[in-house]
This record gives sequence, C-alpha cells and structure tokens, in this order.
Amino acid sequence: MIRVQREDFDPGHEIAALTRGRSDIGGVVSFIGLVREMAGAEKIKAMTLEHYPGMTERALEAIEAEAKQRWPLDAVLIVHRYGELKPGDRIVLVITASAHRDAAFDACRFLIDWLKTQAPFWKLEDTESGPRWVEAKDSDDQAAARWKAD
Amino acid sequence: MIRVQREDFDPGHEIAALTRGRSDIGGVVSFIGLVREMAGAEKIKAMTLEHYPGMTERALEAIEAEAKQRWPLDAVLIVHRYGELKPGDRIVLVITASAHRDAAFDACRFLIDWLKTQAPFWKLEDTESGPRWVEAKDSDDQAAARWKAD
Amino acid sequence: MKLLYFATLRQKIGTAEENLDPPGSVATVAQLVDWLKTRGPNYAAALSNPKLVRVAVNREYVGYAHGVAPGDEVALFPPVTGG
Amino acid sequence: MKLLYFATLRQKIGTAEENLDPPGSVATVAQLVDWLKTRGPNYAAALSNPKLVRVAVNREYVGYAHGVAPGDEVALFPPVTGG
Repeated sequence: MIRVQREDFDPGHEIAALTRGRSDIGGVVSFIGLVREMAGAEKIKAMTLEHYPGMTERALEAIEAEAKQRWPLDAVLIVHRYGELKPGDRIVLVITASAHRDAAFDACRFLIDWLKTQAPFWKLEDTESGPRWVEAKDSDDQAAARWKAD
Repeated sequence: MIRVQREDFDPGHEIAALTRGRSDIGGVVSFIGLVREMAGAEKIKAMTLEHYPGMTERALEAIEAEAKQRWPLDAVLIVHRYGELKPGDRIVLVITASAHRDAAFDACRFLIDWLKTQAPFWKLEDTESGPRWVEAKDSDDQAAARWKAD
Repeated sequence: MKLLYFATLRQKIGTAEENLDPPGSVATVAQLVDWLKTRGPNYAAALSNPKLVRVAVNREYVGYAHGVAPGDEVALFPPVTGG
Repeated sequence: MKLLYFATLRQKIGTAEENLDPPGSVATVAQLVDWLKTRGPNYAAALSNPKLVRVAVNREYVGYAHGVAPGDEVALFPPVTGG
C-alpha cells in the first residue's frame, strides 16, 4: 500500500494497522526518514518537498510491486509526505512485514534506496543563506545500484 | 538503552520517545519480532520465553555497546519480553537512529542477529502435540557470523 | 502536447506547465529538448546539461530516444531527491 | 558454588538452581561438567552433548577451558533461542 500526503503520519499506528489480527508475520521492519536540521555546514529553517502528483503514486506502486516480487512479503506500506516540513519532522515511512526477518530487512532497505532515486520528489531547503535545491547524491545512486546486481 | 520485561511494549511510543526533540537524526530503523502461529507444520497455542535474569541485561548491554562502537548511532533501544505469549504477540523491539540510514539499517540488523544467538532466552512452544523447546537455528548462527567477517 | 517542469527546471524556465505544439519534425524526447532550447535563454539554461534533466512521458520514466506525440504529457525535471 | 540450569537442561536435571561443593580437583568448566555427569543419569543425559551445553560464569559466556572457583555463579544452558 502506498500513500502520498501533506499530513504527518503515526508510525506506531501504521505498524499496528499492518499487523493487526495477523499471526503469520515473524518480523516487521520499518524505516522513518526525518528532516535533519544541519544540511552540511548550514542550518535549515524549513524544507519544502515538491512532487509530481499522479506520477509519484505510480512510481511508488511500481517500487512496491518490485519488492513484493523479489521477497516473500506479507505486507508493505510506503507513506511519503510533501509540502513544507521543519527540522525533526517525519518525511517518509516504509514498513515491510514477512515471516522471515532477512526478507523484511532487505525489502525495506531496497524500498528506501529506490524511493530516493526513483520517486519524483524534490527538496528545497530554506537555509540561513536563502533557499537551495538539494542535489541528488552519488551515494544514493550507489545504494540503489546495489540492488541491480542481485 | 535496554529493557527486559514481561509486559507488552508500544513500538510507536518507543520510536517517538527516542526521537522527540531531536533534529539531528536522519533515519530511524526498527525491527519488531512477533510470535508466529505456525512452527513448521505445527500450530502453536502459546509460547513461554524463559531467560536468565541478571545475565540477560548484561548480554543486551554488551550487544548495544558493540553496535554503538561499530556505527555512528544517535540512539538505540532494545526491548525483549519474557513469560507467556500468544501467536501475534510482540516479542522483541530493536530501534536504531542515526544521521545516516545505512548505519541505522546495519546496526538494527546486527543487533537482532546477535540477540538471537547471544541473549540468554529460550522459547518453549505449547503445540497441539504438547510442549516443545525451540531448537537453535543454523541460519541464525550464520546470520550472526556475517558480522564477524567485517 | 502538455509540458510539465519541476523544481530547478520549473524555476529556470519560469512556468510549471504549458501546452505547446512542437513542429512535426519533433518525434523523440531528444528532439523535443533540442527544440525547447531554441525557445529562449531560460529554456537553454534549464536544459543545457542533459545529466541534470530527467524525462517522463505519460508519467513513466523514459530515455532520450523515446518517442513523443501530440497528446502526450511530457515532464522534465532534475534528478530526484525524495525519501 | 551456585549452579543454574535453564530450559531443557533445567528440565532434564530436574532443578533450576543448586549450591554444590565440587572437589578441589575441579578447576575448569570442563572438569565441572565431567564431575556433574557423575552425579546421576539425569545429569549425564542433560550434559552428554557438549554442543548443546553453553556455559556462563558470573553471567559472562565462557569456554570449557575457563576456570571455576568456589564462589562462582555457573550457569549451564542450551543454545539460546530468543529474539
């Protein structure tokens, strides 16, 4: 399941909803991405996440489908926010549930790695020296690339 | 931080408590282990977790210290339950928080892998054909061993 | 053809969205980008470095060799930075 | 010396805890385990396979060569299955 929303989310609520009434799930892995106050040496006051409505949902659904094909997953949830966020705010939540913890860990990491390089979001940081678009990181491309060798 | 307790825990509450007021954490990874109803081909009615009070805490603290030495972590929480549990119940929670998601993922996985092979807990399953001690799995030893090659 | 621009490209070009009728010789993404660059220095600046221009046609990622047709929704944007 | 037994070992030996005074010749974990096996068929059965007996002295994992002394807390248990 995927959701793209302006509002905050409640990780505990989402984890509980995904596992409620299930007794076949052995492990649940979750990743929560937060806005960091320091962007390199600069302090940020706020961050605005722009996205491509319509395509974002499609891209996240495609990534979810890919994970489900690669690993035996009982449940998947991706929630990604857009709009204005402050340091410490939650940006993204990825939850994977599986009978086996290795599958849940691998799939969760794959999802966040792919999401960082495939989902059409762009971060604009409001720093003390003015607004600045975040540049894509080579390290994220490398993180995503490691899943291609499989 | 580590806790060994009979009572259930609230993953959302624990994640929120660990990150509240912090704006230096980029990623939070959590693992929740649950009681599965099927143990191989057999259905289990309940599970009793025995442990070694006093040593359990020491072992978990040692594992936590090891993780903090290996990865740049902002926060770690391990909560492990003992006593009688039912299928679907939560057994263990591991949370790692770091400025960088790779560190949080690696550390969380390391912690659960080590915990499975180092923390003095023993599972007694109450199956339809009677009580049965769970046997240690080779796959868990292998999972723990992968961290030694580093 | 509906053109969408995001992030830096939107700011440099000065609009988020426009409807354009490229000449009939524009049949691929590469030809579309080349044609857009002739529309003004803002386009030329935004699209100068192909490494920093990603393309989606009808909401799917495509390469520069991909075809474009009059009814398409074509989005141009920099490498993504979500997550 | 305080002896603790957990899980299958506790069930096979029939007690969770006992205070014992091994003879002076028992100076290592290996010697302690060998001596315990002479205490009865329940001990012998519980401790027969060294692969299934883990040892902690004073709440730290140790190997069979580790020393034991009269005041120690020595725990014997099967491979752990938590998490």
